[in-house]
Amino acid sequence: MGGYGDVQMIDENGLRMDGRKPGDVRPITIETGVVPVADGSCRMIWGTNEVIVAVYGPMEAHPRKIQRQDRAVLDVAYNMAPFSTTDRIRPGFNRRSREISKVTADALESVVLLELYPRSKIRIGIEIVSAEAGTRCVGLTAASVALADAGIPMTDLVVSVASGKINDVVVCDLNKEEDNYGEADLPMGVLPNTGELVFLQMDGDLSPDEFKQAWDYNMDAAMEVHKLMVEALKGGGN
Amino acid sequence: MGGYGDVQMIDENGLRMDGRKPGDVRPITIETGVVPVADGSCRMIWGTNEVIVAVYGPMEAHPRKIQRQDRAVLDVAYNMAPFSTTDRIRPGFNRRSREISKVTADALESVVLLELYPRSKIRIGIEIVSAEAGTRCVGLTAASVALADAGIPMTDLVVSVASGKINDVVVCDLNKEEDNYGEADLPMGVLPNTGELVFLQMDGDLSPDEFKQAWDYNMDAAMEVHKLMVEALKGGGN
Amino acid sequence: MGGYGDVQMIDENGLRMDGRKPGDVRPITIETGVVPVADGSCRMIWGTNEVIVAVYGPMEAHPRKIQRQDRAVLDVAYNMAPFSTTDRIRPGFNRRSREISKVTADALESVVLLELYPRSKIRIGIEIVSAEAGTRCVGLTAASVALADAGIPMTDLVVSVASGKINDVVVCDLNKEEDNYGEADLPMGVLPNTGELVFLQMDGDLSPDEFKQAWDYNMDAAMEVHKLMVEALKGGGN
Amino acid sequence: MSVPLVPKLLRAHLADLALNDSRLDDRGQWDARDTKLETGILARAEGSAKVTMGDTIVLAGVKFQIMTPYPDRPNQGGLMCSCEVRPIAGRHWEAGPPSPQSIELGRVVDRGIRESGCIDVDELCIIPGEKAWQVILDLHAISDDGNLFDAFALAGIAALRDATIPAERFEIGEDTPLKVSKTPIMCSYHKVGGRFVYDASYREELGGDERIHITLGDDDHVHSLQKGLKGIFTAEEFDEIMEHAKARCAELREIVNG
Amino acid sequence: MSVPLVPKLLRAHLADLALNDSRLDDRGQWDARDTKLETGILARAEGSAKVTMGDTIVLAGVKFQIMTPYPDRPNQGGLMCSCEVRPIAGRHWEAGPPSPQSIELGRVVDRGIRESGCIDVDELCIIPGEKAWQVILDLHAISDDGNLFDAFALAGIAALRDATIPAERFEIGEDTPLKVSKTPIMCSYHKVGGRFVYDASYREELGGDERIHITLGDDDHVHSLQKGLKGIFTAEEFDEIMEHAKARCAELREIVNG
Amino acid sequence: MSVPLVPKLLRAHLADLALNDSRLDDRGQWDARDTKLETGILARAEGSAKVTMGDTIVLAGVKFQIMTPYPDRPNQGGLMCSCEVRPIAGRHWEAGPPSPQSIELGRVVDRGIRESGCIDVDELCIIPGEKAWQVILDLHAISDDGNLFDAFALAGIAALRDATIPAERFEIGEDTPLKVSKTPIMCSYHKVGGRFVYDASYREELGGDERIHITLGDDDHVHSLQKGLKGIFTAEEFDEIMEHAKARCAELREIVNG
Repeated sequence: MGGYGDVQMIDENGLRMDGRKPGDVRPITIETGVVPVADGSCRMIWGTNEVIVAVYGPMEAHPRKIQRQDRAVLDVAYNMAPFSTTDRIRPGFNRRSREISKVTADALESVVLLELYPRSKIRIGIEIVSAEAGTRCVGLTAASVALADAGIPMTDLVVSVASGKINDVVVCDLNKEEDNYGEADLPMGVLPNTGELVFLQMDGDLSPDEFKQAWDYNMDAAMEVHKLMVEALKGGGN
Repeated sequence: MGGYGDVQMIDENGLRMDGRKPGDVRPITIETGVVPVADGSCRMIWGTNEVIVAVYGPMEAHPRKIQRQDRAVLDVAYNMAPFSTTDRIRPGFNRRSREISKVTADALESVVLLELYPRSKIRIGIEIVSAEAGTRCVGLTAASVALADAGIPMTDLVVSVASGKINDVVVCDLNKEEDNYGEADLPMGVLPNTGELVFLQMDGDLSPDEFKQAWDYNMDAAMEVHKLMVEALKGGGN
Repeated sequence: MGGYGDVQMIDENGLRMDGRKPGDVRPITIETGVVPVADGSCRMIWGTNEVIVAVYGPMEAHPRKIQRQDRAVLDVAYNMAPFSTTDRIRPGFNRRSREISKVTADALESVVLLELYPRSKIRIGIEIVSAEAGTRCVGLTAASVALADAGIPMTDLVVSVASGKINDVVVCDLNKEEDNYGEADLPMGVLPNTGELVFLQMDGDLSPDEFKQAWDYNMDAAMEVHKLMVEALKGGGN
Repeated sequence: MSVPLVPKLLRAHLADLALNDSRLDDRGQWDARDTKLETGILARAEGSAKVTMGDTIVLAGVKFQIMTPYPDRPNQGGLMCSCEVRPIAGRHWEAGPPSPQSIELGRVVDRGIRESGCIDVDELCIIPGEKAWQVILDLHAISDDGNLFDAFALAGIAALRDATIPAERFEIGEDTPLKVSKTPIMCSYHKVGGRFVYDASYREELGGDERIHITLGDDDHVHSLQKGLKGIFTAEEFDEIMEHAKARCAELREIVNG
Repeated sequence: MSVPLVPKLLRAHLADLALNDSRLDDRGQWDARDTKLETGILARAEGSAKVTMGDTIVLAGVKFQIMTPYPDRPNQGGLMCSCEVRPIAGRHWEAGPPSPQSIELGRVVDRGIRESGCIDVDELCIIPGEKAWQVILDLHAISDDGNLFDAFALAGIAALRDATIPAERFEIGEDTPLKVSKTPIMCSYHKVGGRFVYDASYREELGGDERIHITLGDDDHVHSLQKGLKGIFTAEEFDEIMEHAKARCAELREIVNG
Repeated sequence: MSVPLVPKLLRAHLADLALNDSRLDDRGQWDARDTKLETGILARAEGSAKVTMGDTIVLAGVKFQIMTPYPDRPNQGGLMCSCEVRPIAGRHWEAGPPSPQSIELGRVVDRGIRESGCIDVDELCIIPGEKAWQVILDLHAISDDGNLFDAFALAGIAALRDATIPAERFEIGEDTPLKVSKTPIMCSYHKVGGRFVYDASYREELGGDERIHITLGDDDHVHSLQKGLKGIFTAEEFDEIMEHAKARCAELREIVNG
């Protein structure tokens, strides 16, 4: 969080610079089947984020030491393409990408019926080809759509949204400028059918009341995005 | 290719700076048995290039995952010694060396009777101890001599030569200055008994006619170098 | 060895800057059982060096390729904590640490009855949390105490001390300033029961006579330190 | 960290204990292990702390370096937080490149401290655009019996509060204490035997499921959250954890500030 | 890329098809798959392109950085071309350090573009000896059904032609289009079932032998060649390939220039 | 270097030979193999040497670079010594990152040369605080039949003595010979069959135990020592080795200086 509280990002009518109200989500487009050689795939455009996810498997887990006798393992590779940001990102090992890959795998393992595929592996490649803000949320959400597109059984989809704070106002789904100058960021991963959580992070500074507001925005937004995901999977998303 | 076309490298008599005619090859010396602990070896001095190659094997291929059930694998390690060039080369991983190792292995695998040695490995270490220009050609040529010195059965030797272009003139076997200022480089790996090819690269700019000329120079030079290789293997090369 | 002979480090009475006579060792404190989760451990404070060692095992050696059919392997990891020196040390691979880990393992393998535990591994973690001079000696000495604390059978303890030379005077157990400006450093690892050696290094410049003096200082100091080690292991060291 | 086979017997045992509202070491669900904090204990560090929580022991050391400020922030120094868990700390920690687990550990602790804004990086500037202090907080595990997260976070903020800027050694004025304006505290909760517990031991971590890390600052402000590992939790579970964290963080803050 | 066991049945089937002058997808020996090119499709790149060849899909993005010219070439900027094939692109691409295959892929595509001289690096100089533009072309595979080489090369030159120098963002004048004076095009041929075919699919690559990559510029000038993998070919085979390449490169150049 | 299974038969055979005061190649305990030194043999190096000891062959090459002196030593250049043993040198040397064995090899040879003070780093200064020469000594094994340590050390000091500072190429004055004021020489001893021998062959190393490396300078001054591998030795054994080293180092010093 940059924490530059002196940049004015909410106007006198309470609207944000892109015209949204505090609780609004950016425009979202979802398409499946975009990686022809994959078992399932999804392109999600969310604001000016563009994320492509491909799912391969279940397939043999090798090397054998990663195999689990009683369940499948998820192998998640989140990556930002070098041209996905204003300043080019050098390819190669990156602690941030490793950590996001791990929390994404943790979230998805909570819903995929892994015990149906002992000793096998399901690989999920997440490529951010254009990044705005909230790429980890878009990646996780798109990955659950791609898993469904691949026919992998899950207890629920996962919807991930981040709310935050700018100019001491809590707002939903930060865009790039808001993320740069914002004072807090609360990404959550929600199961829309039960309201339970599988993913939670937070950075910055939120009072107890602000925290409650951000939490509620995320829950409401998750339900809204969930509808688009279901539509896309029914074939209406393209 | 540097492409500095304004440096004059061919004189009024059509001779190059080192006195060669366009189609001439630099002086070459070949010696075998230079690495006493190896199964076969070769030192080739070509202009001021000096290359030492050692062959070990066939031996057990390990780790086991590199084994092939029906044939031997070639493990080629091309390397430029740190002191082999005007500016010192830092030891360690190097994409250029990896790529040259790979194309050299590809060329040699085309002639070695790999299927005689299932599950085994033949290791070829190529060390450039003094580099002028065309080290990949000298390395490949010397490696085929070292394989023969080790008694590894092959369908043919491989002779590799590079022609190029300087001052818009096509010439054979570029030396260091010609390589620095030249406009194209066409290295080829030829089987002298049939005229077939197992190695081909090219960089720079050649018109269709120039390309034909460079190709022909390489073919002629390969036949010439082949004679020296045969002599060295008969014991006359030292 | 810095070799700045012009800094005066021995006074007119032949005493060193910290008041020691040439043959004196710095104050030493030894404590065992300091890492509760380990099978054996030791904290040794030696001058302002502070070293913590933990021993784990014998335990299964994996990956299997490190196993030895007829004996245990010692896996020694010597490391300087980033905050252990005046200038911070970057974590990560470090040739000096690798080499010290290796010579420490070599020394300890000479006394541990490895053949009692075929196919197993004994792991020894050595962390320098505060470094003065002679950390490799302190680490090795503390490791032999930690092995004894873990009940691993050994033919003898190992005591390691370094003598050196400052202002052309041979002195025992260099401290930090002496090490910075000293002209030689002779660390040895001694078996106190027999006077035999399992570890020996040396850097700098010593005449044959100086070398003899440094050797003798080390032998005497080793016997002195040995008493403290035995006391600590009997429970009197804390 | 090598991947241990999930110990089914241990999981079953932990589930039994949970049914009886007990734990392996007889603690209650929200009870902490004995927690001790010492500062100023490392001879070469500019600030240091040692935290003992049961059989878990960690060290924190602060060092300073001179850095060139980033072009877009010419008036700011920096704070870097680095975590290492080496083979000394437990049978399950192998040497080698950082594992995903240790990367997460470092990043979560780092965020809790950094995001609280406890260090004013503007005050670290020496000459704008040219020179600034970089504060480096190194966290080092000595003995891992579980809950390294909280131990590292506690040792980290305490070491920062103990730190002195070594200006004399760098020949830029007099030594002064590092200003630390806030006291972020982390509390971690593991789902063990089907319910969340506070301050899990290593065996509870081994037989447990997801974990939640909460860093709170003054006035219960939230500075960082992290859910780790596979697992599903409800909003009600989270609320209960948060209530406990508010009380416990306040207690621990007293220890650091006192 | 993991090493697949050579699929003997696949090789036999491909040999049968070759005897009947056919291919797995019924194409003729020299037929290309359906090829589509889109440009300007990446929001954050300064130039971009997407190429679809059958089920093979790749992206190319151009970014600019400020570099200090090399001391021996004070008036020149630079062009860097980097290739990545990540686990998204196919079942056979594993995460990890670059494989020999992907290193060769990057270097061959890079050479084709660089050696053509299509970018005049002298024009990238801003202040001699001090500042110059570095053009970075990143090639990224989305779906690999074979012949990534040609797809990358086509997307690469198209993205360069689409690129704008972002001078305003760097506060050094107005944005201007990057000048690209030539249009190098690569055509790749794989020996499948004993004969060379154009634009091989992944299964043809898997059951094939050596491959030859040819990059031609304007007026059929040759800019780069590469023979890959084990295999022997004759001068006659090469001549036949070269003739096809001249015709096909001209067609593809129309698509890029158009 | 891969870890060979300890060859028990070889060890037994070596023990038998030791009992009869013999060795695999019939040498006596303190006998050296035939040792040859050539200098000035590498076309691109500024100084070079080749050492042959029986079937062991190594090359040494010296290069120079311009460095910025370290802030705390503004009047000094540098000496760097780097060792590589690549797959060419023997069946037991595999490609890959440096093994512990090769790291030790490099460091021991480096120390022997550096600690002797044979290069006066003050003389390498060009402009105090700005420019100095960095001397880089690269040691490269061609054929390893044992005792690479001594071969590297000998080739190293000989290459330094052969070196010319290439000032003209860097446009800072005239070429001058590098000043080398001392001639440190290393002798290595391996415990084979229960006793120490000089100049062990590869098979003796393979079936032997600990080794001791001694570097002596002029007037028998000791410059570096290293005991390698598992093993116990007595003070008496060390004294005997040291006496041999004094005589042998003097012989080899003659060869280098002559």
